Amino acid sequence: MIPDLGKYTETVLSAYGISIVLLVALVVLSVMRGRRVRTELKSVEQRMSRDG
Amino acid sequence: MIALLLRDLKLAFRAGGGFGLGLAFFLIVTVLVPFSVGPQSSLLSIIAPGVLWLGALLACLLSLDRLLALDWEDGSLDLLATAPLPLEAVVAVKSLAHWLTTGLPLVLVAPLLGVMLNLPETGFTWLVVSLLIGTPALSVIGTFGAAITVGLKRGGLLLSLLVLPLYVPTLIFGAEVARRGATGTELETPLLLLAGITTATIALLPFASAAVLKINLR
Amino acid sequence: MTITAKANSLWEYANPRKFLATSERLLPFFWLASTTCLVVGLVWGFFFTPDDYKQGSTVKIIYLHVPSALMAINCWLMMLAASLIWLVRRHHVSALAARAAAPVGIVFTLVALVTGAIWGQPMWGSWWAWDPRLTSFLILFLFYLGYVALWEAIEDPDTAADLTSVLCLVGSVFAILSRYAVNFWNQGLHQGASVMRVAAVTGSDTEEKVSNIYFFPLMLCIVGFVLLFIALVLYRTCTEIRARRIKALLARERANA
Amino acid sequence: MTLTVTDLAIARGGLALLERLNFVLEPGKALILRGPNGIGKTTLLRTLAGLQAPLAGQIQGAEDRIAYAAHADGLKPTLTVAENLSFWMSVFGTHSIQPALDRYDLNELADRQAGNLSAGQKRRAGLARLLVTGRPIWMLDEPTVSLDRNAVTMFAEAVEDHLKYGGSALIATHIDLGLEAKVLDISSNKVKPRPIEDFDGAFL
Repeated sequence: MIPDLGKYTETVLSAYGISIVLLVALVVLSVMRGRRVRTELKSVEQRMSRDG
Repeated sequence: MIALLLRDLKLAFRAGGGFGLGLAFFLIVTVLVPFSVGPQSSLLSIIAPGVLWLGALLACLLSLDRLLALDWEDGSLDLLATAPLPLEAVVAVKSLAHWLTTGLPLVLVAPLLGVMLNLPETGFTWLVVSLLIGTPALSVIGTFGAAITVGLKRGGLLLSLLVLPLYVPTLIFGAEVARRGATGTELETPLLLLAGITTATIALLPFASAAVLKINLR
Repeated sequence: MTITAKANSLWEYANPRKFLATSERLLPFFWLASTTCLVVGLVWGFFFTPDDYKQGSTVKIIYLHVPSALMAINCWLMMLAASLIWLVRRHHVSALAARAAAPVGIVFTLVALVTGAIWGQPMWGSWWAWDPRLTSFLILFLFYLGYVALWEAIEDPDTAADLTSVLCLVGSVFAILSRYAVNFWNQGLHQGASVMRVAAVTGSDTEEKVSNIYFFPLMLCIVGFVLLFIALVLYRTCTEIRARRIKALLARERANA
Repeated sequence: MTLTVTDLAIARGGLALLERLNFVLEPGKALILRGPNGIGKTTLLRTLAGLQAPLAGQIQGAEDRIAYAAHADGLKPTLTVAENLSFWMSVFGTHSIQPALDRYDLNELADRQAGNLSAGQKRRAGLARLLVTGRPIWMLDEPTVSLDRNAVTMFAEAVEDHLKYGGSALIATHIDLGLEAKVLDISSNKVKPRPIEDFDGAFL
């Protein structure tokens, strides 16, 4: 399935691997933080509108 | 303004003023270098200009966190900001005092340490010249970093992180002049560029530092 | 009526609530488009382009290296623009967008550096060479780190926005200076090294043209990275706006307690 | 000249504190600033002294005429009292520190390093700085902290003298100084919190 990369197989695969891991990690961390902040804001807003 | 300069100098020389701390640091770093790379004089004479420049830069960095933080803590900065002096002038004078108490002594002892590192004879003049022209820029850039981090409780590490990248161009051109001086090659271009950086930072950065300080004071 | 006139102004989006609403609507499109472009571009480049006669299969790294390097710089430029807008017009969203973009810039710079080093290993024979371009990115990386650290260190959000904006301005000037300094500095060390032409492929100012077979997948990847950047920044700015509002609400609660 | 404050609103850390502040401080008059802790007295004084920008409104007659004294005295511990005061004398371009030393009974302490003084003595040296500045409007933030009764009298006399020669003072304090002064109570100027549904550029 993977094309023949010759003697540079490891080089190319590691470059792709590391880059994709970094980018995916960035997206996942951003989304996780986004979700957390969103729920936190909701709870704070609810509490504040209840307490006035 | 002269009063401020004199006060800062007086404070630096009084007990606990920190004068000599930078010098001692410079000396120790330079002494440690042969221990870490080996005593071959041929190797030392090659790396001597770079080591001395780096040592001077780090010694300069060491004293930056006291530059404005002390005046901040005892309230003097608030009072200076309400005094009839423009804050830009205050900042510029502070940089000058820092250079006189840190940069200038470093320049003066650098040749001595050069001897210890087997700096080639041709290199001494240019080492001193490059440091003399370059260290004012280090003080002015450092003042900017100190102004940014002045309100922070543990700003020392952050200060280094902010200031060191800003030191890159000065270090590159300054060390280049010293290196070329040691090998006796053409050094007019880096010397001019170094002088250019110093002049430009002295002319412009105090405005940025004062702006940043005003933000921190409010 | 004044309301219609206002709605046509671009600055209307500086209102956090309006920004949130608009972003929420646009984000699915950007996520989808960027993923599509990246997947198609990378698959095309990885599986369906031939090896270079000189660099062999390592040429495939170009699809990651060039777009990430490009966006690493553009991200800083975007932060610079956002900082200026904050300093001049005092729109909070602008400052928060700059804050949101910085970690994205860090990751892109890191990708550019890592792919550069990995690519350099077989070409130069070592993982790291103090090639001017690579060194400049390392310095850019340090600037990003300092910028993010400053944001994290300051308690008061407006003060943090002001200080980071000034740092971004001053940093930009010094980053450009460093770029020239590094070029100057390295010239003396690696004069005429022919392998350096590998690095030359990576820039827009190169004399070598990337040939057509590589061009289309590369363009697709660049577009993909641009869209990914926009999506990430929009999303993260929304997060920052909410975090800022939490902070403001808590401060208000404390003040009225 | 008179200090006139019109419709002033101030903020701390992006949070609006006080609004609709209107008052006049005439030469020869003192105002005592009153209000509960945390309402923004310090912020108000700092705003008037020009250390931070007001949220709205106008301050007239403050430019380069205000001497500000806060909790910190701005004394350098390794300089003597005389050196500290002389420094501020040169900065403000006045001519003598002697009246200030006399007024706060600092002559015997003049050659002592400020770091060796007691808290009350330091405070006295800090207040003496006001006389050295030669500025007509004093902005004082809890000036009597750590002063004994004797020193408080000294301070009150200094203020009275200052007023007699056409100066004015705005003093945030909780104790009675025995001055003939109007009280400026800012409790009613506290900003009413807006409903949290309001979600605009400032997030509140």
